[in-house]
Amino acid sequence: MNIELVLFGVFAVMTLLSAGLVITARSPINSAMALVSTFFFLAGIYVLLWAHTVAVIQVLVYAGAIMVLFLFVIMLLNLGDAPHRGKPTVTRLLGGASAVGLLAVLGVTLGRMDAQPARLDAQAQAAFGTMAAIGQSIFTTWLLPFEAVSLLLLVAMVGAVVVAKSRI
Amino acid sequence: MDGSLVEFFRTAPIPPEVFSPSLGLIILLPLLGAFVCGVFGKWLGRANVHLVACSAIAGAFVLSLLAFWATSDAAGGRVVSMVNPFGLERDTIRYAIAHDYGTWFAAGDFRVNFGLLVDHLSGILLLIITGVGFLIHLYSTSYMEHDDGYWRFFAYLNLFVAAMLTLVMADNLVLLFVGWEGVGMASYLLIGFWYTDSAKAWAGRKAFVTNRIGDFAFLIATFLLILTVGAFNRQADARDYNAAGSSRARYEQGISQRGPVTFKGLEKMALALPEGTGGAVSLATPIESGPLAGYTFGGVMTAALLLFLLGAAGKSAQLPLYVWLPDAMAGPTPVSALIHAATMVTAGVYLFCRMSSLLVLSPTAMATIAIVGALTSLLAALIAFAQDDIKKVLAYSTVSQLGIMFMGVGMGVFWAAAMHLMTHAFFKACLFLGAGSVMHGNGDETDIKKLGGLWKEMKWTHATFLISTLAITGIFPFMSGFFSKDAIFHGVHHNHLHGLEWVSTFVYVMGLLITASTAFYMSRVYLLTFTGKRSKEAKLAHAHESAWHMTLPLVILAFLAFVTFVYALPLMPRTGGGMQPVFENFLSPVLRPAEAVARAAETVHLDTSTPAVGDYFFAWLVALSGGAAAAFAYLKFFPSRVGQPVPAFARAVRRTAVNKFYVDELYEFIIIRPVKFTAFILFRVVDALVIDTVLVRGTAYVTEKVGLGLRRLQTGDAQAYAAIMALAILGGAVYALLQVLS
Amino acid sequence: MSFFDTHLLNVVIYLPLVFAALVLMLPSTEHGQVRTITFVGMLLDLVFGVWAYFRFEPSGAEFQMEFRVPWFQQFGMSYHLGVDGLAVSLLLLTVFLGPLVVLASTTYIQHRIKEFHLALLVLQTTMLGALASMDVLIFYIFFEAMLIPMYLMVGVWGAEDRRMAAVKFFLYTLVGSLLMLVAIVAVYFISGGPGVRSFDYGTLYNNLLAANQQLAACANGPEGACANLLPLAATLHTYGPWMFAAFALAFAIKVPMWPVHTWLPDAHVQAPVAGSMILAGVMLKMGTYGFWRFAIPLFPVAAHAARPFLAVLAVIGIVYGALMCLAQRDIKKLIAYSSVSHLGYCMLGLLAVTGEGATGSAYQMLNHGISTGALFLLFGFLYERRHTRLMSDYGGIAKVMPVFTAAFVIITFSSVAVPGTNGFIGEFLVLMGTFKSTLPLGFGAFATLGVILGAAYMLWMVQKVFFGSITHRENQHLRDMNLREMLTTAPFIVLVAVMGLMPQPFLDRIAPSTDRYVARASVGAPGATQAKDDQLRVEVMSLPSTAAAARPSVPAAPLAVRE
Amino acid sequence: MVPITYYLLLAAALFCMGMFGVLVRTNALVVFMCVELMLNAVNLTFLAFARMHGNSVGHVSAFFVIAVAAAEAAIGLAIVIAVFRSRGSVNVDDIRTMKH
Repeated sequence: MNIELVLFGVFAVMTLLSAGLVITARSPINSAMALVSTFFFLAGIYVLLWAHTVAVIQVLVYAGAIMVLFLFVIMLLNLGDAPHRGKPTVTRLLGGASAVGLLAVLGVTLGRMDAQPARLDAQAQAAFGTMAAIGQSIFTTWLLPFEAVSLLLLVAMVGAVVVAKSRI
Repeated sequence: MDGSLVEFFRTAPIPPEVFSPSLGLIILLPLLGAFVCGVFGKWLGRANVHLVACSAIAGAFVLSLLAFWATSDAAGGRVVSMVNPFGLERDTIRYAIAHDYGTWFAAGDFRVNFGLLVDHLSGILLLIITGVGFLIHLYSTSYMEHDDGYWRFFAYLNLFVAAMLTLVMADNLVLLFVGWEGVGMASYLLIGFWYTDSAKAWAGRKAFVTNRIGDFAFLIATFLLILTVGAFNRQADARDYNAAGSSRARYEQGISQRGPVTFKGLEKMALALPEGTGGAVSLATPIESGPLAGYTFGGVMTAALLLFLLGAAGKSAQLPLYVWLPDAMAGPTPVSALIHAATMVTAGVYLFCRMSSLLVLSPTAMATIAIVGALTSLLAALIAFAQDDIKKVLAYSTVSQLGIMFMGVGMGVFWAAAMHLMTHAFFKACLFLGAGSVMHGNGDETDIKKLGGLWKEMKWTHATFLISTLAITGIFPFMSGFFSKDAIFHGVHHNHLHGLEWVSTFVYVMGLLITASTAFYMSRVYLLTFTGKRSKEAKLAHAHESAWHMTLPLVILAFLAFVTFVYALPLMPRTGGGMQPVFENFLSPVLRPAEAVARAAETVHLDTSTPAVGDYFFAWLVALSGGAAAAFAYLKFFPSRVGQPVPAFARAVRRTAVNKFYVDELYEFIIIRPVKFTAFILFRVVDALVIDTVLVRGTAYVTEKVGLGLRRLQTGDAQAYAAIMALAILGGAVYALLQVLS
Repeated sequence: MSFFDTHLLNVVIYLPLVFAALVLMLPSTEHGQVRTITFVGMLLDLVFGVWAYFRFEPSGAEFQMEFRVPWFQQFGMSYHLGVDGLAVSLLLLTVFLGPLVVLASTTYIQHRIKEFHLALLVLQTTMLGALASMDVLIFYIFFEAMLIPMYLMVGVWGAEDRRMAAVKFFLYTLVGSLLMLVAIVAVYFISGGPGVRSFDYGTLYNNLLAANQQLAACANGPEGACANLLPLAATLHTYGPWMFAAFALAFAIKVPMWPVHTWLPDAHVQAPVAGSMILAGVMLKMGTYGFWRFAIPLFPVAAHAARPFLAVLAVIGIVYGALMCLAQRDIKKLIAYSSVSHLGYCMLGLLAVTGEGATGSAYQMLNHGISTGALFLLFGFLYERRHTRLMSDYGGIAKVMPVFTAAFVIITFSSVAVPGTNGFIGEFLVLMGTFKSTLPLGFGAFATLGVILGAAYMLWMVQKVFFGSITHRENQHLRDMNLREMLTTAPFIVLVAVMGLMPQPFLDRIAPSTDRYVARASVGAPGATQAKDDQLRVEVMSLPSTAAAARPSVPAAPLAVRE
Repeated sequence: MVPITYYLLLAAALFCMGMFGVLVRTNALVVFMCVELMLNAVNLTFLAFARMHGNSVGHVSAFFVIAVAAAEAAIGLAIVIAVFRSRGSVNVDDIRTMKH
């Protein structure tokens, strides 16, 4: 019963709770806020996984950039509460059921496996998940994908402008 | 007569071995004439066309004369003879010349050669075809003088002669078939010569298609014979070949060099087939292998011969296929004379004389032929009673005469049949040409009721017509027709088909009936046309006699129709004592194998007695009675009854006869209509509806509809698609899990 | 070893394509030049084709004038040309029709003239290629490529509802040939292991031969014979019938056999005169040629099993086609259905598997190409003058067009197989072969019925169109054939006579391949005297060794891993 | 030491919730957010495995995923705006023009 487990428990529960809020909240605003909190708690879990860098990026990019974008849009379109929760059509029921079913299956599967974190020596542990290490591999091994992604972002930017413009 | 003359006649001016390679010229000359007239005729002009056409035939006639002479060549007592390619070296064919121009076509182990053979039988026919043919060409030059299609006419006529000569000179069935169909084609063209009158064109087509029915049978029969020869070759043993005066080696060599359907080869097989030979193969032997396995040789032979009978019936206008000949009179009269009286229609008789040795193997077939001939002859005679169109009467009399020839062939009196063929060629050609002359002189009037009293105005025509009438009826003996016909009936009376004795009696009685009726209707035609006084409805007040081009042939033919009776007189010594008719003796080289087969197979008993004076007298009386009846009816009875009502039954009978007993209508209803109807139904239902609409378009339709149905799945609801994806993922996961668990 | 010793076939095949390139360069307004160039090209091709025909040694090897170079070797392909007796005869027929088709279209085709002649030239190349290719895949490529120009020809230059006809023709034929493609690939894979297997006809056949023989022994022999089959034989035992069915369907549609014939009347009726001539003259023969070359020899056992069925279809085709003709009002349709009947004879001759039958069938292919081609040609002339296909619109025109009538009647006689014309030889041989074959006598008898019906419908048509009195005023002033038309018709008439009276030179070239065909087809037959292997095996030239050394012929991975 | 399994279970739960939302909610924006949830679940899995093997390639992947998510959000939201302009609604039920 160590501190780490406790932290994990707290974060996990909070994550799930806020995620639940995301998918249940009537108004998009609430969902968005819940999503932000989800991201924060996830960032915490990342930290528990020794992924500091990603945790930071998560907070910066997701909670910072993306969610702000969402909120802007929501406000731009000023959507009030959804007047009605979508009527339960066959496809919706099926979809929901399959999601639940998938959860069950995954649960069973994962329940059968016992995976433990790797044991790392101090020096490796020190390097693990640091900005340096990630930057190292991104700019050497994964340089090409990285450039591709940067290109992708550019394209996305232009595309977003083009798609969303009323008229230029 | 003194020896030098005999010697002269027995020495061919051109020795056979020298002449035989040029036999082909006999065919080529008319063919060339046909080509020239047909292609350049228009530019050559009338006179040149006449010249080309007639000289072509004349040349053919001269060559035929030489060929004929060569076949009887016995210079220095050495009779002309050739080695039989199917027999042993010592076995020779006497009184015949032949030449093989090499392969026509060969495939697998089958081959056909351009092989020409002239013996006494085909020699006679050569002379008839080219001789009568020439006369008729000469006649036509005047008869067709007002027709613009003259060049077509002479081209067709030459083409016909060429085809007919091929038919006669062919030494194998397939080449014979070329002529066989060739004459059919030529007659199609000539019957439909005046094509602008569609009735005439239809008549041509009717003739061709009817003949095609015969040809269908002919082909199948040929194939059966080919198969039989093959089977014979597989099964026969040395004794069979011995009996045929051959050996396996020679026979197979002959087949590989000359083809399986050469007449000489078939003859050898016929000689080997009778039981008497004691060989492995006889009529009762079942065929072991091949498509015919299980049938006996005799059975197959009978079937083949019956099919040949159908073929011959088509060509020679016998039951059930005689219907085309009367309509064929639509053609120009010279055509009727040449094709539909003298030459083409006798092809069937020629065929059976050619294959006599096979024929005598099957009494059944012979009986059938004889009976068919008899029935046809009688039926035609009855129809002829009531016809008023002079050409129609002559046409039916032709059918009737052909029937008589078939009776002769069927009962095994081949020589008499051949002789009647010859005499008939003369007098019937003469009659037709006479009729043509009458029409020519009377503004194309053909109704004998509207003629009459021509004997003053058309002396030559009248005289020749009279002679020919006497010849055909036999009212005045010592005419060719009387003797040849009587020879047939005598043979018919005395020959016996084993197992079918009743046939000879039956056919004989029929024959007497036919004689009487022939005499009746021919006299009727003569009397109504030439005697009495000119009818009121005549187109022209005064008929004019035709030009010498037309009368000369008449005279020559009438003369021939008169003198040829000499051939029937028993003047020649028979081998083995007694005398035999000249013609029989003359044909004996050709018919000897048949006699040999008949003797060995004991299927037919061929009588060789010659008619006694009493028989002749009886026959004469019968003919006379018919003539007298006609004379009474048309000189006394009817003239005195003019204007009086005719009894109903008589009218009914007459109507039936006039309408040819409604045979055409019968065929129309039981064959032609059904076929056309079936075709129509098949086209509309099977082709258009079932196959094209239901199956083909149906496929397209179904495809389209299915596509339309599947489109419905495209709802555009993104969540639905996602849900389906999710389900798929779930399914995959579950499956994987189960795999892991188990 | 001159250029023509090795490349003659290439020249014959691709000469039209070269001229097509020339035509392509011409401005499309220069109609006269386009026509002339095309005509010259066809004429030149005719010269080379005739040369090839005479170079062919009847007594020589089965396939001659071979040309083979490596091509896509990793797929076991090679560019391989060569002709046997039948192929060279059909090749002669094709090049013979070439120039005449151009002449026939000079006034018939009035728009898109350049494109039309391009289509003609390309079509010529594809047909010749299909006939001469010794590699199954290349054959297939040409076989399919043939459809495209013909499709255009029907669809662009055809009569009123040409599109329907074109699409019908295209899809109909495509269905079969796609199945055939599947079968080709399948037989390629079963025919041997990696490295051995090949699309080359010779290799393919020889690889299957042993298995086929064993299979025949199994199918017809005692019970024990089926034990321990070769693996290949076992495969053939299971899948052979299906592959044969695929091939057979493809070719049966092309022939066309009853009941897959319904594309033919529409295509013929709608096609322009050139299209009809080529369609009847050459393309239909591709079906019979396919049976002769591929379907039957490759799967003798399955073929022998299916033989009675196919023979029944052929006989039905003969009689049925003839009956159809009696029900037609449309002249072109009548001629089309008569083709169904005639091709029925070809099929029957093939299926008789006798020397006479096969020879007759091959000869009948040539005859049909000439007589029916000529019929379409002549009717094309008439159609140009009157623009109607109904018999009832004619009648009595013999009066105004004597020469035309004469020509038409002569061709008619050839088509109803009057002795002395080419038609007789083929029909006679086919029928005799059928009678001699192991098929029951009834087949021959029924087939012979066609002789009667043939005369009935052809003469009926002639009667309706030419004889009688002129019934329509429009027909009163039809002009007779002009010089060009006579020149176009003359070769046909000459050939009718020549092939009827001197068939032997043609038969001599067909005969050797006939014997081989019969030997190969009767591998599947029980009682048949099995020919020696050296007659069965297909001897073809092997690839030049240099090329083989340059590239080892072991197939690359994608195909190798399949085993 | 927390067993990696827990993290994975958490990720699974998160993923399924996201999926549930995507399949059930009608508001396009919310659907988008659920997609983000799913992406995060995946990220979490990456990181968990990275930790499990002591190998930081998982981090790189997560990094890329975030980048792609950003792009996706940008475009997606742009589309939502465009749709809203044309139809005045962001309800997925109203956006089904791409049917037969």
